[in-house]
Amino acid sequence: MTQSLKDKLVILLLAALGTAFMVTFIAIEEQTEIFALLLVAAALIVAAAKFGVIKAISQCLSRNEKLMNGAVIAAVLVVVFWFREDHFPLLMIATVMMYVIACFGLNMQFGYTGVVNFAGAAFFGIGCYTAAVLGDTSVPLLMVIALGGIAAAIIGSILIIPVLRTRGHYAAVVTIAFGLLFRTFLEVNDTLGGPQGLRVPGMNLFGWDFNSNIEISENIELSFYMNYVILALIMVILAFVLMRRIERSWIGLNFDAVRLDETAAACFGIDIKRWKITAFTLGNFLAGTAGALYAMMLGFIAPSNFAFSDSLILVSIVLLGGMGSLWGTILAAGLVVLLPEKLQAIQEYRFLIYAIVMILILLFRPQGILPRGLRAYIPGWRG
Amino acid sequence: MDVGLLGQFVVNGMMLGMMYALVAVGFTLFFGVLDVIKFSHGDVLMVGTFAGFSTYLGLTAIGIDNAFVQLVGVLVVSIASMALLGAIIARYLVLPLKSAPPLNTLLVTLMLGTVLRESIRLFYPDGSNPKHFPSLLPTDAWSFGSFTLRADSVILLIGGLLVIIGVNVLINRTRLGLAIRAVAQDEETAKCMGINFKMIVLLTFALGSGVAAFAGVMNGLYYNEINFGMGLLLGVIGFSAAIVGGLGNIYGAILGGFLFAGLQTLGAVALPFASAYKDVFAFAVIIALIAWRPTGLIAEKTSERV
Amino acid sequence: MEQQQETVLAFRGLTRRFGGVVALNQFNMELTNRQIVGLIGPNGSGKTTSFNVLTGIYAANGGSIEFLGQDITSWPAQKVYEAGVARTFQRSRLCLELSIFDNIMIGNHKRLNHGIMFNVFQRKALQKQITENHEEARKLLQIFNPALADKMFEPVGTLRMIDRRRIEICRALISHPRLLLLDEPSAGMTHEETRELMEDILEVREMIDGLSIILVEHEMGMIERVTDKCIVLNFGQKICEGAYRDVASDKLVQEAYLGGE
Amino acid sequence: KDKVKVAFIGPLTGGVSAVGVGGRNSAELAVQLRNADPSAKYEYELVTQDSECKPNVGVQAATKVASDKSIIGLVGHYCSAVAMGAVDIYHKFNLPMSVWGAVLPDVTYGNDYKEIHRVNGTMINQNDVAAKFMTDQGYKTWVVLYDTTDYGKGHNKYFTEYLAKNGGEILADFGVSSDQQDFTAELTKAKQLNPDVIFFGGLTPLGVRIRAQMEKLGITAQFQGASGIKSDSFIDGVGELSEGVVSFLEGAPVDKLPGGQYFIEKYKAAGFAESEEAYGPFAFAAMNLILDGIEEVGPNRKKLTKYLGKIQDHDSIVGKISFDDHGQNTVAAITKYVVQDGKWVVWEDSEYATGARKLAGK
Amino acid sequence: MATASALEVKNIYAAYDSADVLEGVSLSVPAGKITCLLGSNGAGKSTIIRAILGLTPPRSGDILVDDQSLVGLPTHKVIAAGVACIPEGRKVFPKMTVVDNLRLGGYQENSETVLRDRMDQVFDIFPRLKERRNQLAGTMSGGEQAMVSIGRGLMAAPKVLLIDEPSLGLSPLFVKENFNIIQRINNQGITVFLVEQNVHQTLAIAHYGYVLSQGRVVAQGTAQELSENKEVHEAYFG
Ligand SMILES: Nc1ncnc2c1ncn2[C@@H]1O[C@H](COP(=O)(O)OP(=O)(O)OP(=O)(O)O)[C@@H](O)[C@H]1O
Ligand SMILES: Nc1ncnc2c1ncn2[C@@H]1O[C@H](COP(=O)(O)OP(=O)(O)OP(=O)(O)O)[C@@H](O)[C@H]1O
Ligand SMILES: [Mg+2]
Ligand SMILES: [Mg+2]
Repeated sequence: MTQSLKDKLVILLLAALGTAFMVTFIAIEEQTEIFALLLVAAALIVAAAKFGVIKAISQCLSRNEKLMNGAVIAAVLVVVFWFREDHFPLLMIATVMMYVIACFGLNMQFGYTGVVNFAGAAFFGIGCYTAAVLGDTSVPLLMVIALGGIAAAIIGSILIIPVLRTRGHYAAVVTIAFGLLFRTFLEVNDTLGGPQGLRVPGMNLFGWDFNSNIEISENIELSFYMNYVILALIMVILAFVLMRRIERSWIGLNFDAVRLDETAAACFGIDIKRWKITAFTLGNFLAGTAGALYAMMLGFIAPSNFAFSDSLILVSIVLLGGMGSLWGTILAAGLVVLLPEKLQAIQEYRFLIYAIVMILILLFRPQGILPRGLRAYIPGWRG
Repeated sequence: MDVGLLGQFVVNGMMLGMMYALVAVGFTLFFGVLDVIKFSHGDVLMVGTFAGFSTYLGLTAIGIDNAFVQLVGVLVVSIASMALLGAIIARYLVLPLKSAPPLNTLLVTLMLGTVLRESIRLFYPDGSNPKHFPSLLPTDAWSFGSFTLRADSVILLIGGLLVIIGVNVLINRTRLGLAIRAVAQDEETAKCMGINFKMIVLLTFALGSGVAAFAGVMNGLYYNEINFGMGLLLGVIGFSAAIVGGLGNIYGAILGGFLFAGLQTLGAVALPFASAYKDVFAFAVIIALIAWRPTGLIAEKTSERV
Repeated sequence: MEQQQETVLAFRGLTRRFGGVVALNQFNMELTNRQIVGLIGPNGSGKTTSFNVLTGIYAANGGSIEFLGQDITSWPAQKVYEAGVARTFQRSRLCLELSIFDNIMIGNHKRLNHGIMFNVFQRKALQKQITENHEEARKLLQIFNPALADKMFEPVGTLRMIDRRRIEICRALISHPRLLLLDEPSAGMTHEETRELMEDILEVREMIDGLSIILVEHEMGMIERVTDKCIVLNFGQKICEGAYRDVASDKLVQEAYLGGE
Repeated sequence: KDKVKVAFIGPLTGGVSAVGVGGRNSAELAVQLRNADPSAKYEYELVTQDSECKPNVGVQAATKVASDKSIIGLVGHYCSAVAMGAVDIYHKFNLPMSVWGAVLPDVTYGNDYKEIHRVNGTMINQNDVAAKFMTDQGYKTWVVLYDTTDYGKGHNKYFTEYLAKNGGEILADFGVSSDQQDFTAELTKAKQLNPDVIFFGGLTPLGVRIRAQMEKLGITAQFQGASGIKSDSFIDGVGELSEGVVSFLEGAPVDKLPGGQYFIEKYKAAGFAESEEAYGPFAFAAMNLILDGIEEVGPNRKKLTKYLGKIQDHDSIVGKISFDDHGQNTVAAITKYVVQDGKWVVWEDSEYATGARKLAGK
Repeated sequence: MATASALEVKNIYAAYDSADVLEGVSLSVPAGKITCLLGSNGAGKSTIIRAILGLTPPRSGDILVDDQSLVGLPTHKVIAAGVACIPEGRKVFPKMTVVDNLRLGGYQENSETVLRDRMDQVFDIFPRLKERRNQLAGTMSGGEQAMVSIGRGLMAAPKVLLIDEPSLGLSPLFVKENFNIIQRINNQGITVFLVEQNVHQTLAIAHYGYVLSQGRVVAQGTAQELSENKEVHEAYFG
């Protein structure tokens, strides 16, 4: 068997395995089963790492990036289709995707460029509120998603001066303060619904109402969340491509240089301000677009969704996945969004368990689940 | 506004500022020794307060009801147990992560904060409800017109001040302080100087956490109410205060703490439109201040060379 | 061959203070096309500071800097680089997490297209630019250490100190600067390695049009062999200037720097 | 017996989790008792979900419950903002439900959804009674503190409205954030205005802090709270200072009703670790209402909705329940409480009513 | 050798996570003498020092100071045994003043007066440090930092002083002075273990020397022998 054929088989097998895992994980409700599944998965991964399988697999994957991307998309589609009539799993899948987009934004900011942002939820929230405010106007709703991003980027520019001037912990405080300020402002000020929040009209594309179920035939009626899942998937793919292309370009290199050594970067002509602004704005834009679609899907938003703790959830996704690692972010988003949900049956104990699980992961995998590798400008190319 | 009222605001603001400053000092210490932000600090404070509270209940239960003895017992148990907790945190959560990206420590300690908070909420008897913390200090009060000065406030202020001065002397004037600062800058070289690295880190975390416990008990004595969520906001504000003041020196933490308290008081008192905006106001000023002095009001001395 | 005697760089009364310390005191110097100047002097005499002021990391407190006929005294670092000044650092400042290729490309900034449209949408053109630059970087590395040329996509953090220095020099050279500032490139190298490095640098000078070099070194063998002229600093002041042979025999220099026999 | 699923949603984690857990226990008790009843037609299974008091999480929980066709009825929501976000979903999926704690009027009156019901009263009724009662006691001037959540802001709005009707005067109002610790600045300003009463619209934790800090500043005004502070933990939290604090809660006093006594006994017997809190009885009553409906019309959402729509004068441990055409319980009697010797006592039974003790400033 | 060894390294193996660096190195550093270790870049010289200090504990083998085994001891215990080190690359504490840096050198000494005496001695050797006693060490020039680093090593008044490439980045005058200082230190009775690239000057002051290549000792002998050793000469002398 040739190497490439072998690779292809491996990838297909992995995709099938992954799909099966996702379907089971989402479908089962019994706590013991969930724990058993997670344990089995963890054991498999540890064993694979022990025997060098992981390394072989990752090499195989990096050789066949296109195929892998395709396989992942196909796997997601299979999972989505599997749950075509179940509203809740689809809602969760769509939620994961929107978190992924927002966290891509954060990755651009501190994974790539080192601009810390602890107000991710605020920028996500700006997108949500844009959708709420513009949803009833005649602005086309697809445009509203973009406008949500733009609003986040513009409001974020208030912070540009302090963000540019500060580093590290100092920058963290700027964004923490902004996040708190944003939420308090929404709560106190009644023009945007105050603490009671606002209704948000659903997505409607050229007369296609996203909020009604899709009737295929008499007996087959797909959940209306399918609409959102598909749109979110498209957005995730677009965001992924954008992130990848930026990373694998001179811009990504500039970002890294700014993050790692500002002085040296400046001595080689890299405009620190320009790239920090670019990353900060683009990151906020991504968070804003994700927020806008999220608000449309959820139909209702209130200030308490955009608290400091929500920003921290976004940050923890990025760290857990591995700073700057796109696949890591996707995995971590799935874990962080789904795990507390899957732990519902332990009710009031689930935050405790969740926090303990997070601590354990971080202790044993300090670089994140899937640390970012070296930049490969052109996949498979080694000069 | 009459003078008495002004005085009242000043004293209130000072109490609040002292509390913030004590928390901020803790952040400065941890940052000083390992360049890490320990975000569970506020929650350690909260646990310390609950430890003190339990001690009070225990002492009352065995029939000791002399307020002074109780106060000493509360302080000793609370500070000692939190010092131990701080050392444990350092040993098992912070040290293992010292070579990982700094944000990881932040995240781990944040999660630890959740664990502490949830543990109190779930496992402390009736932990999700606020508790009545006893007044163990003399409650004499002197009124001057609209100005009421209470003995307990004065004692707490002085106590807080003494603790801060003590920490400052410890850091800047003692051998231990020298070691703490050295460890902060370069672990390996500090070891080569004969410093017991682990011990210093554990001691620093114990110290910082002990200070937090003190602040927690002080909080309880002053407000007579404690609850499992009290540490969260105090932690965030203490952190902000430490940063605005300028990390790496204790004066910055004190300045930041009092500044923040001043802003909040000012916001509540003087904002003509609505006092509900006082936090918006305080945080906006914080952002502006950081934009103006990007390394804190008392700037860290730069030492980076090219 | 007719040598152009164009002035590349001129310091006029350059002064820089740090608190009470006068790191540069009325420093005057000139550098002409294709010249290699050795900047020497005791520790703390202001050599590195002069690089930092020149490259815009520190502002000058007085005096002016002229580069290729322009007054660049208060230019920011980026602009100085664009104008054609590249440097290495006394303490290596590579991005250890990045690959050798990435590090070298950071130095190539001004010759790359940083437009968002170009980088995100014109992938074909970008890939062409990448492969071309890769080839060039490879050639450059080949001169310094052929083994490195095969490790272009390995993180710099895994390399030996000496190779890191070489990469730093490549990073400075890749953009074809007009002026190269080398801050103690041979520190920590054996004699043999120092000699190799020197030869490599001379070889590169032949490749790049009109490249002038300022070399800060404490290794007098190297200074003697490669420099056209030497400038000696002491307490931020120039105490002597001329060919190495002359400078070395200067009494002041002997006393302050070389420590006579 | 066939198995039938019913659901409960409430805040089980976060700042108001005490009330949420109390509500959940009460709902669970209702299900347990029903299952123990041999004459019940079905065996019930309770599904519980945590809303964290956050709208987005609540909407997720609502979707999970509503889209699960095996769940026939729901008792849900203590936090109004969450309820506001979730009602659309119940309507969309035709899930009949009853609110057990949220007091914002808009939850029932802001829509025409026939699925939505509420056994407890709204903050309108409460403030109506409160304003009238307090002015009747002879108080003239107020300073209002409220937290800037929907709960606090709502109380501020309606209390102000009804106080104006009854001729009371508000000297100043202060919005405070729901996690604020220190109120000395606000209270110092209040002290200067020297009001007869300090009204607090918000929940127990803040209520405790404000009451305690009033003492520190030597404020002797009467303290009056909204339903949010009517809990034993308020008394535990402020200790002796709780004496004479008044509060108002929808529903007849539980222990006065025959069923209420029964509830309290059973709750104790069931051995829950947490107290039922102020709204536990409502959760219990709402769950019983749903279970009654299922017993009557069978496990069918549409039929249950219809059944609930017709509820009039239905006996429950919180008094008779009658829904108006918005599904709002109209018999929401408001009970006035005052703390006497470390206990919430119904005003009419208290020594304050007889004049043996006096409220502050009287 | 006639003299007793102050420091004995016996057949140590050491490795970083990726690669083996030391493969059976044995050295003996006679008391009261200067012993030097030569070798090209990356030969593993600094690793030996790290192994002695317990920073990179050896995988096997033994290290003895005054017949006390150091293997497995934490670094601060090694220092307590009378070893001090002037690390490669100076490693001054950048955010501390010169005085604080020096104090840290004498960290294990409790007596203030002793410390003050030692500091005066250091200031005698490096007047520049006295001038700049309150400057932050991080802002000093490379050479000035070297002075701080050496001074700091002296503050410990050790039995054995490990010095890793002290002349790196120093001016020729200062390099000479540096070697004089090392000799002076040695004359005070301190055993010196010196790692250097500067072969000529090193052998001029050392009593005994080792040459390390790729983690193995390839030559050893008195300074005299080494400078006459033809192979060593070819490989390492410029
Ligand atoms: N950022 C700074 N802050 C304070 N003083 C400084 C700073 N940078 C340099 N100095 C001082 O300026 C003087 C010149 O330093 P510089 O680094 O230029 O010396 P140098 O000639 O490069 O020495 P070396 O050969 O040791 O590297 C020194 O006394 C140094 O202490
Ligand atoms: N922390 C480390 N991790 C991995 N490898 C290392 C590490 N430090 C050193 N090495 C490798 O170990 C080998 C020996 O290094 P060492 O620093 O001991 O050499 P040296 O003889 O002191 O060289 P130099 O003259 O450059 O100081 C080198 O190949 C180096 O790349
Ligand atoms: Mg220099
Ligand atoms: Mg070395």
